Amino acid sequence: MDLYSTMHGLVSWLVNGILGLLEGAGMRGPVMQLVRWMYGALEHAITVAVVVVLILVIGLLMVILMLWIERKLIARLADRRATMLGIMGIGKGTGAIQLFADAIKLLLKEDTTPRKADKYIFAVGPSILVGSSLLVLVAVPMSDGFAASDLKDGLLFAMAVFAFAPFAVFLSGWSANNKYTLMGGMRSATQMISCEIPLLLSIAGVVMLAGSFRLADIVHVQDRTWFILLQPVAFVVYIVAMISEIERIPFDLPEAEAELVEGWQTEYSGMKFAFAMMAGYIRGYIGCAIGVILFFGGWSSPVPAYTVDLPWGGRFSGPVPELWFLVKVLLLFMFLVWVRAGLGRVRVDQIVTIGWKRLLPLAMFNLALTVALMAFSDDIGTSPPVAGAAFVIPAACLTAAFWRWGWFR
Amino acid sequence: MMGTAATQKAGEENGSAGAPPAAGGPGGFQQRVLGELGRLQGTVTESSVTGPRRMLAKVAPDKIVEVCRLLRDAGFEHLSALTCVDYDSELQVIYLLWSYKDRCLIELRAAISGAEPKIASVTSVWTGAEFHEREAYDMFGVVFEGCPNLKRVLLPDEWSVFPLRKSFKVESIHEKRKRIEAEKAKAAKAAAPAAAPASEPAQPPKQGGTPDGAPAPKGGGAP
Amino acid sequence: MGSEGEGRDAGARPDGAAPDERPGARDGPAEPGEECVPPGPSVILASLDELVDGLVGLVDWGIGLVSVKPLVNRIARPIFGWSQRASIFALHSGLACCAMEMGVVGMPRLDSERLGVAWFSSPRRCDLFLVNGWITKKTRPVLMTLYEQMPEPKWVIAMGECAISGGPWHDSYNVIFGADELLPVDIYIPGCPPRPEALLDALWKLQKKIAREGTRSGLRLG
Amino acid sequence: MTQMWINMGPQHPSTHGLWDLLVRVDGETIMEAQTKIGYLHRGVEKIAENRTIEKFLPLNDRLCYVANSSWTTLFTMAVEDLLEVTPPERAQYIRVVVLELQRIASHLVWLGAYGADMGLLTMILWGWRDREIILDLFSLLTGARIMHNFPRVGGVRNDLPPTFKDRALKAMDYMDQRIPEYEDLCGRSELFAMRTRGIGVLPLEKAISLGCTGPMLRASGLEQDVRKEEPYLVYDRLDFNVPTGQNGDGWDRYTVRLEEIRQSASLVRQALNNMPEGDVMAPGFKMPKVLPAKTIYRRAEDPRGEGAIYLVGDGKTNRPYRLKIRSPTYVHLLAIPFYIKGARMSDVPVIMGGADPCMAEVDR
Repeated sequence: MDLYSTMHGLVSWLVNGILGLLEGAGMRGPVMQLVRWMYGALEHAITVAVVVVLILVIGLLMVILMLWIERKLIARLADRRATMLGIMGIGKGTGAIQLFADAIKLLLKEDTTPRKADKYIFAVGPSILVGSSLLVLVAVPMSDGFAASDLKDGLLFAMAVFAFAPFAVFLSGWSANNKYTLMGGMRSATQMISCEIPLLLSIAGVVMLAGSFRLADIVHVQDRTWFILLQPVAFVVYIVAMISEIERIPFDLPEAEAELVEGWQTEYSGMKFAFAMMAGYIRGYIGCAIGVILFFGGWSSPVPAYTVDLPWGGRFSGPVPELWFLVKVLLLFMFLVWVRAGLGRVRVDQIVTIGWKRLLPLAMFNLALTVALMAFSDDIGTSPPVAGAAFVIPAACLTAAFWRWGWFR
Repeated sequence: MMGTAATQKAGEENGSAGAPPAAGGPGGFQQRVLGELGRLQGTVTESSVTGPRRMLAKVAPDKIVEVCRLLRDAGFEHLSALTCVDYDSELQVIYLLWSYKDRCLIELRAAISGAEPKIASVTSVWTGAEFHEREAYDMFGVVFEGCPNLKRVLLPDEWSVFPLRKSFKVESIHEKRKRIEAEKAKAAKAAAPAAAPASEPAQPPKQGGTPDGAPAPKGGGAP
Repeated sequence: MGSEGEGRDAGARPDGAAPDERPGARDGPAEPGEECVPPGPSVILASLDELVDGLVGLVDWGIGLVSVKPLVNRIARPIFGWSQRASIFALHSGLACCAMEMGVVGMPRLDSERLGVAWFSSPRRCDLFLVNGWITKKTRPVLMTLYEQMPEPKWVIAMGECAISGGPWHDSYNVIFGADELLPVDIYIPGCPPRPEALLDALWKLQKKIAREGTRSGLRLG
Repeated sequence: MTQMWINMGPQHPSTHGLWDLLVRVDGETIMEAQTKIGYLHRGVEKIAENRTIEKFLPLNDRLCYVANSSWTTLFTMAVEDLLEVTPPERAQYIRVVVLELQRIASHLVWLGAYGADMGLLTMILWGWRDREIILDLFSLLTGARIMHNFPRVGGVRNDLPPTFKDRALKAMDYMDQRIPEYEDLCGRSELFAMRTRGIGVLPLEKAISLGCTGPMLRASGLEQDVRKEEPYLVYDRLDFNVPTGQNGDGWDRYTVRLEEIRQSASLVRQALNNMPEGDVMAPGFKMPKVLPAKTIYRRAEDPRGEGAIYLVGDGKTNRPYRLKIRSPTYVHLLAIPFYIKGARMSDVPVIMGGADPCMAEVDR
């Protein structure tokens, strides 16, 4: 199902229908030619705009769903039932619309700016954060056709823009003229530097196996063996670096409640705080989406293709790829929530140690093994068990040896 | 009137199972300590054993640091508490030392004058003494010479009142209410009936011992 | 566009500590003598503020002209009231024993989040301030700073006897008799300490009070 | 990086109460610290001089809001020494049960707060959820959750309700199942060890000279417990061991307190199992009109350390002439600046939490 062509058909049917009606009503003058000419010129732009808006809406709905899952799951892990806000009233529902209540209320809150703060950077900080995250949201396809932009080097673009957010955190933390936010901003910069390179190196292994940066190609290569089987070490490095990139609990230092009150968000109230919180979850969605595409075979589904003819004569065919993609993203996100419930927070120097002395060598070692693997087996696609064995066994033994030597401590 | 020999406490164990090493409590250790204190005739008066684990000694205030150092080397490593008791005739500074090995407590009393209380600080013997001395200064106004940062610890710094002295009276909420009514009644009676009634709002709650140290009204502490 | 909260003395510490009176201690990073706000191109940007305020005024005038404002209010009021009721953010600040019972309300047995009450530690995003202990003269500036730093639609609950009237410390020289000498209190919870269920009931009553009186918009749209 | 003073408090998620640790920070490392307390100072010692003994008893529960009955029991023991009264055997056993349940509840609050300091939010939820079981026992025995007002001079207020014994034994078995779960979440987790080993190290001789007691001193290696040194109530008839650590860092404070929960659970079982019959108040005892002119210094093992009361009777009225409360946490909080130098910014909450602050007891 190619989103662009469907939307193009829909838009042109709609616009021509309206123009036809108007012409039918006798408005044939030069104005109508001008409108038709303009539509002719802007046809492509309007369709792209509609597609982008649709992808954003789906992305943000996913973010809202993830926020709800996080609050409920982390409460359940501690024997607690979180929000029970329902349509019928407070406490009479499943809490799905709690986020809308929070958002509307935060819309109303008074928006305070500290007196000696740098007013403009303070106001712009969260919007840069959300802007860069939404930019990446658009670049991640949900299935073959269903994407706003399917760039030839989509992964490169996504990673480049994704790494921009810690600057926004640093800027807003520094501009709020408060010691806690200053330290929060500093920590976010340190964390980004130490965990960005292992993240990219772990992705390099996958890209070499797939042979292209295009996200859709990466998924097509994986239709028989998911890359997590071929690249387990890369997956471990990816997950740890991604958690530190989207600043979740084990590496939660820029927003550490225990020592920095609320880290870099301490001075934000009202809508700016809502932006800061939402940006965290948009980046969570993107991290999980890219993780699913790289390691869990994107939108390929174990269910063989099937067709069902519906009672009213229609025909429904095959597993819906977008659905499988979103389900996998939610499962990976639940893993992150489970990690958040189980682990505490590390110190800044420990993040740097993990980033440079543990993740980076592991990623380099994984890259070397991938090169060796590709050099020997001419076409990995045909013999997954051999490729898997040739790769996984040495990786597992060496990781166990590192563990025995207490290398991770 | 202090320090009458306490009778044997029934609940107190003496030779029961799991007794400390020295049979019959730290008797031997106490005799040794009494011997050493006896030698310092000039400074230590009335040292006695007031219970299976309790000892008492009165010390001259100017020799307090030597006595404390001697006792610490004898085995009293733990300074449990350092506090003051404000008797009408004098202000007693109490040192309570506990010995971990021989499980015995000694109470040193140094009597100083209530008017201008001054005594040497024992922070050179225990670093932890600084905390108790700061609190004693905060509550009683005893100046410990040599204490590293003798500042108020519990009360705001700008207070000039030492609350635990007997001379400082506190006015409870009931007395304040009675006093305010009395003033209002007097103001209403004093204001001529034709003039506008005294609309001055009730005087803000006058707290005994306010920061500016105004002498508390003689409401008496008894509720 | 919200006003900048210019009048608010928000330069004080967000964590609510009394301003630092030690000699030589300065708020903010200690570069000697360098004013924290970089000298931006104030000439141009200042006019940006006026531009923005002008636009807001224009839109307001337009809405007023078309007299659609009462209609908008009638639709928006219940929605804003519902959202404020359904998600009250309470400040995680414990003074004394009632703080233990306040803590229990956030825990698994009596989960306050079922009512939508989440506990946050920065006053900037809370709308409920729980005074749960005796207030001493040293705590007074701390509480006032915290209350001032909370954004506009905010409510205060005085929990326990000490917050209502000084409680068992009625003849203490250092205790302030009641939170209502400092802050406008909305709900009083008697008890020393009140049971956690009493605090849940107070949260429920606060939601009814918001429903009754409606929320106040903090944005001062005029 | 320029050095600056940062306030960790007074309203701060890591302080569990209202106190302030001013920290001079160079980048992330701590150069110097100052403790600022007194935010909850209500002058209990001055109030005690206006109250008779019975009137002051309920205020004793409010001395420390996490371990309430341990301070009331201490005060009643001090007054019993002053008046030379001995509570009957059964009352002493009931007091031991209440003290040990109070220790478990206090350590659970500490464990929760300690976990929350390092981001382990599940720990505080689990810790407080299990504390509810202990509070149910207290409301069954004394009618109130935390402010029990249960001990009296000469015994305890009422006897054990009939269902109390097996509910308490069931609760102790529940605790024994829970402790391995805490160890899974904290003890065996690599992250917890990374955040607590070698943090806030307090060497033994410095701990002694600073006056630290209780779990802080035991973590530094000295096996010191008032229940063993100066046995009071019936502790000499119950056998329990005193856990100690090696190098006095955050990790040892965690292991010492977790082991103490186990010991307290076994102590409650022993006390409940061999509790004699009999009445719970000293027969025929009436509070005298005048307190004898004596001074008493009574020490007891508070969950936080050596709590003690110095009581002076003046022979003229039935009000204490002077009541000095020795609070263990007062010493621990003021001692923090002596061993925090060199720690990092993220370790400060762990060190502050290690001292287990209960502010009502510190500020009195």
